[in-house]
Amino acid sequence: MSLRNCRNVKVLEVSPVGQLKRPDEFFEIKLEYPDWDGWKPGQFVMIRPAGWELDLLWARPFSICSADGDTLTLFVQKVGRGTGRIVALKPGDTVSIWGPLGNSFAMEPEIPTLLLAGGIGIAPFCGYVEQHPHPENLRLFLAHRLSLDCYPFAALSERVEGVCMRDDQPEDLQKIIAVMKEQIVEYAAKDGLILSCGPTPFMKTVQRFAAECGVRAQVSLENRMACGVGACLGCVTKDGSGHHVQVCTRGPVFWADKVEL
Amino acid sequence: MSLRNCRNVKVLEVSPVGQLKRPDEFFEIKLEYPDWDGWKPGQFVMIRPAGWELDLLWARPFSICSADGDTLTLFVQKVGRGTGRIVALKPGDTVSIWGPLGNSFAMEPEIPTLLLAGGIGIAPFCGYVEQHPHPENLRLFLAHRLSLDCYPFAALSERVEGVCMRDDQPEDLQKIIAVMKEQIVEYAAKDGLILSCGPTPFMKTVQRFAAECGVRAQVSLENRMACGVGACLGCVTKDGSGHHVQVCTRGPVFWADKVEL
Amino acid sequence: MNMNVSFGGLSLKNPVMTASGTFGFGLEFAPYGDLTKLGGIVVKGMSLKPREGNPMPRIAETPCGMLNAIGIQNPGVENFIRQALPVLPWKEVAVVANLYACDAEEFGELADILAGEEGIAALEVNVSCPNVKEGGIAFGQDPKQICKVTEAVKKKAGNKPVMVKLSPNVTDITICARAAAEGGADSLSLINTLSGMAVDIHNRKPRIANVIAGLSGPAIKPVALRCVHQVVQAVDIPVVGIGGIASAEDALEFILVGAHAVQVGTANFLRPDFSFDLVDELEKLLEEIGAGSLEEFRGSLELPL
Amino acid sequence: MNMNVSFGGLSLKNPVMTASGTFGFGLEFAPYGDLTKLGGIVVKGMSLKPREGNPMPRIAETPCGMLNAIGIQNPGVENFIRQALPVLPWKEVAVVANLYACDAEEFGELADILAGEEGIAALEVNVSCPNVKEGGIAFGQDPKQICKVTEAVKKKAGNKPVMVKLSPNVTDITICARAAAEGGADSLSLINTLSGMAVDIHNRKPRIANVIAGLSGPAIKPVALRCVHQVVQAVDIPVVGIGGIASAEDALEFILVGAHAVQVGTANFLRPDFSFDLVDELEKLLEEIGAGSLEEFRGSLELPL
Ligand SMILES: Cc1cc2nc3c(=O)[nH]c(=O)nc-3n(C[C@H](O)[C@H](O)[C@H](O)COP(=O)(O)OP(=O)(O)OC[C@H]3O[C@@H](n4cnc5c(N)ncnc54)[C@H](O)[C@@H]3O)c2cc1C
Ligand SMILES: Cc1cc2nc3c(=O)[nH]c(=O)nc-3n(C[C@H](O)[C@H](O)[C@H](O)COP(=O)(O)OP(=O)(O)OC[C@H]3O[C@@H](n4cnc5c(N)ncnc54)[C@H](O)[C@@H]3O)c2cc1C
Ligand SMILES: Cc1cc2nc3c(=O)[nH]c(=O)nc-3n(C[C@H](O)[C@H](O)[C@H](O)COP(=O)(O)O)c2cc1C
Ligand SMILES: Cc1cc2nc3c(=O)[nH]c(=O)nc-3n(C[C@H](O)[C@H](O)[C@H](O)COP(=O)(O)O)c2cc1C
Ligand code: FES
Ligand code: FES
Repeated sequence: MSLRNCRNVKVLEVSPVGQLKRPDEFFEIKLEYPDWDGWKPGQFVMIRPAGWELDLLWARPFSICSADGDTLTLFVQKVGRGTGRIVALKPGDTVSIWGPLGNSFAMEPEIPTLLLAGGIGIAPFCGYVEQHPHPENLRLFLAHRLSLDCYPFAALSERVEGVCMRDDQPEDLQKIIAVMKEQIVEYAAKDGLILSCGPTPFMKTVQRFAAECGVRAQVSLENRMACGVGACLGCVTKDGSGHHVQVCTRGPVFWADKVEL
Repeated sequence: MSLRNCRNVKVLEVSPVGQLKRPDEFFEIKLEYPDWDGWKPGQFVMIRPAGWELDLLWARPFSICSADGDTLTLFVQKVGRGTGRIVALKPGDTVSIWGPLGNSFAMEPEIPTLLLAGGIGIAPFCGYVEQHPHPENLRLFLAHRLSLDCYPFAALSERVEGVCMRDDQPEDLQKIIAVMKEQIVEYAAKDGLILSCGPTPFMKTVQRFAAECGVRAQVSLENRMACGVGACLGCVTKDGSGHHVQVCTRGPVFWADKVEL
Repeated sequence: MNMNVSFGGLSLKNPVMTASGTFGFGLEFAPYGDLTKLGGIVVKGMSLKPREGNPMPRIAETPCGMLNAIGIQNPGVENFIRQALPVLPWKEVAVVANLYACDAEEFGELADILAGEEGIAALEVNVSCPNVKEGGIAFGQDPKQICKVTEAVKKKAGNKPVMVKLSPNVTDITICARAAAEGGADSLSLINTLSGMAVDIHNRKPRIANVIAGLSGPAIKPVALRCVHQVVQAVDIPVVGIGGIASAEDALEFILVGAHAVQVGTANFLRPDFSFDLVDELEKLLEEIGAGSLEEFRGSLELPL
Repeated sequence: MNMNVSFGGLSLKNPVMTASGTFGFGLEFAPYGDLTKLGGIVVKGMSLKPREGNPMPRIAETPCGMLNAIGIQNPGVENFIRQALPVLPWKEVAVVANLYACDAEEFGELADILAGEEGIAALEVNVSCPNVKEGGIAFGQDPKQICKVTEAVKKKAGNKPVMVKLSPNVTDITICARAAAEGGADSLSLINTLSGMAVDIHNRKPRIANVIAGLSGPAIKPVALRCVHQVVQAVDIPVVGIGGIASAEDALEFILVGAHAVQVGTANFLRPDFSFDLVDELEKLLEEIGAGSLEEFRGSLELPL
């Protein structure tokens, strides 16, 4: 066992998720569990298929969805060449994997906690919900573009209160933003905690409303990464005082008032 | 139908051939037949799997073993990265293919013809034997390193007289050379024709004995190729007068007295 | 979309040209596509006298690229004019001659001979020969020589437009670009290959008989784009982008930084119909990304302030 | 096989070093391997004062390579000495400091500060800063400046060996190598990144905020090998090979052309245990190809006559 390591593991399963508008966009990937001592929701791994040889050089970062002693589960959206080749992996293929990487989401079991997910940003909340000792204190809000069954929303809303809104029509975005604001105001009123993960504009919205309402909020960033271990300085963001800090080691989770988006 | 073209075709079958000393070294590959008007034994194709993207850039040249209106058969030895990835292709995979390329072996049906093959150099003779109107005028000599069932020798020697010798022990090489010489002398005596394909040292031996005995002989070269169409000038050899000529278009078959090896 | 481009005395039906040395004399590719579909064909480098080129091996594969040291094997300009040019469809596609010589005078002679050939749309000047008289440094690495050679070609080229092909193996390519402009070049094409090498640890020999060779292919695209970007900013004459183009997206990247046209080199080896397909794909992609026109898109890169 | 190498004042237990900027301050890689297994660790470039580096985005993938414009983000030399150096196992692995400054004086100050540090095995001089006073051309592209900077560092370096890191973005790298040798360099390391660029045709912006960036990775290996080959022939001081090394075979290629050691850069991103594994693989491969010893193999390239 080891706190953190780099291993070659086998792919166990790659399955498309949901009825897709754009076919083959979301996938659940199961890998052999690397011999970690443990991991925390919000942490991520770097994955590089052995078959990539020299073109694409970089591994790709993915949030840990869940992991037990046998299996590590990821939830991957195909957006480019790298993810395209990752979701085409077959059982038995080998990938290099290093992790668990980065910090994790705050977990304050007694505090009402709002999970705000934008699309694939739902991934780290799978593990969060699973590991939370008082899921009754959690509410999950998902803003989604594709049909709901593309996301692991149903399974999660069995354990926690779930709210979802689809971003489909031009007018939807404003509605979503209005509801997000409402919810943030509500959690500010009850001195709650807000955790969020999603595309940058989504996080900026969270950051702005959280600041307006004075509620504690965390955002999880998805900057492009090369090393994943804090060495290359390619993934940095500005912290609250304008200093560049590595998202891979000092994040991916930041307090919303301590990061420039 | 077309004289020569570039097409995307599907892989139909990839099967390992023979009991192998080094496992997985020889493979028979069947591809969809591109819509050619015809082809001649000694000609070759350039193959580039669609999945290669940008690393490896060049297609790989292979002799045409046989081809009918449905299937094109190649015989591939795994020697490096490119052939390694070609023999790992699966049925249904797409490859770019252009051909048929190059000239072909002389065919003089009434003339006693000796086919000298060194290892994988047997490949173009499959088609030669098949298309020859008087196979009784042919004799095939194969010098082989691996066990005989790695090569399509058995099938060929049903149609033509077959002689084979294994290059296994250090002393074997000299024996093989002695027998080659004997045979070349024999065909010189009967004013025959000699066709050969194999590694460069093998061809040099053929060239030397043919010159000594004054018998007409052809050698087929396997220079490294980039374009396969005569454009890059990367595959050249020196012709009889010391000029560089493209192996891909002016060969791969040369009269032994009109080429510098 | 209207894909015509006119620049530096050339009129092309689209911006896709094939690069010298990778497309033979054109005819080699006729079985695989309609030559007249191309914007232009730059033929293999030619010299006054026939050249046998370098000894073998001459080519090697490298990560996402290749090395070559062909050594300008060619039948000489006279044989080109007699044998290759007449069978090219030069009335329907711009045929550009690529000139190779080892001093300014020889370059002038080549230009003089080609200036009278109706079938030639333009002259591309390849200044990659090492200048033995000046200590072995290649012409293309010495701004003074670039200017001098350009002048010599221009003087003899008559009404043929002159395109000077720049080498990336220099400290500052904009100085070379300005030298060519000063010498009277109508346009510039860049980049030629990067100087590189490969060795075999098993036989302990260079993989190329000439030892040092030219690197081309997708591996060099970032260097090529940087060079084109710098040169476009530095000179007023039009630029043709070359280096690692292996997709319509690659071609548009060069046009985005300001190239009027592109030349496809190594990618012709990916498959012999590559450049023909690229003509269609380029137009399709331009429409897909919502470019109003080729002109509107060209050079529209937004630089940070 | 004995994998020790001694050259230019450095003694390494094997020829595998990690390249500056790709291995952080070393500790980042401690979870993935035993740092003391490495021949040497070149830490992230450091300047006199802390630097925030360039704006984002700073990195982009390219065919078989990558671009970076980090802009030498670093905590400054004092913080390095106080915080990073003490926790590095410098007694058991050579720690090389990589110095970044924008004039010769500043370089001297850096050397002065580091000269007293027991934990530092050598100083590597990164001359990639554009020299604003001299018209913005980088130090590393101007032989006079290279010589001057090397002298300045040497003068203050006490008994620390000085390795000068050369840029490939020059017309003739041997002139730069000679300039560094003349300035008193104990060894040379090369190559730094090639100048490159990438753009996005969809948003019409450069992919890197700094616009121009450094190309590294397997794509540049042929250029790096050529540079090392040329420099080994040109100077008498030892050379460390850098550029695109992504396998034991790659590393041996550099040693075959004459490098005493190698630095692994971008390949550390392929997987964080890459350099640790390379140490074992290098020895194994040397034995496999029947090299008598590392010394026997080094520089044993057979050149054609
Ligand atoms: C800490 C972390 C956790 C992540 N968790 C997940 C996850 O659980 N599931 C998941 O599907 N994805 C996740 N991502 C994003 C994922 O890593 C990227 O989608 C992937 O690297 C894209 O690779 P590609 O080669 O397919 O795309 P590319 O071809 O590299 O790019 C395609 C498009 O995606 C954009 N893009 C690429 N990488 C990123 C990035 N890191 N951030 C934002 N945009 C990007 C590009 O700008 C481009 O528009 C995570 C990223 C980080 C940093
Ligand atoms: C006209 C022609 C017909 C051919 N027919 C066949 C055939 O029917 N079946 C078959 O298996 N092979 C055939 N070959 C050879 C085949 O093309 C090469 O083995 C293949 O290109 C090697 O690719 P690779 O990437 O696996 O090897 P690489 O990794 O490129 O090289 C591996 C080793 O093989 C050597 N090598 C690579 N290419 C060649 C070559 N062209 N000639 C000699 N040595 C080479 C290299 O020097 C190296 O030692 C033919 C070649 C030509 C030119
Ligand atoms: C095999 C080969 C031969 C070449 N011959 C010439 C030549 O004769 N004259 C010339 O100017 N450039 C020559 N080049 C350079 C190309 O025209 C082009 O500038 C270079 O390859 C970069 O483009 P690419 O990356 O698309 O190949 C040659 C390139 C290759 C690969
Ligand atoms: C992300 C990154 C950061 C780098 N930072 C530095 C640096 O601070 N100082 C330096 O001298 N070189 C730096 N380099 C250059 C490398 O040390 C090395 O010279 C170059 O990457 C070529 O080697 P490679 O192809 O193995 O990566 C950096 C390279 C990369 C990729
Ligand atoms: S990805 Fe390299 S520092 Fe974060
Ligand atoms: S392979 Fe290009 S000329 Fe023969």
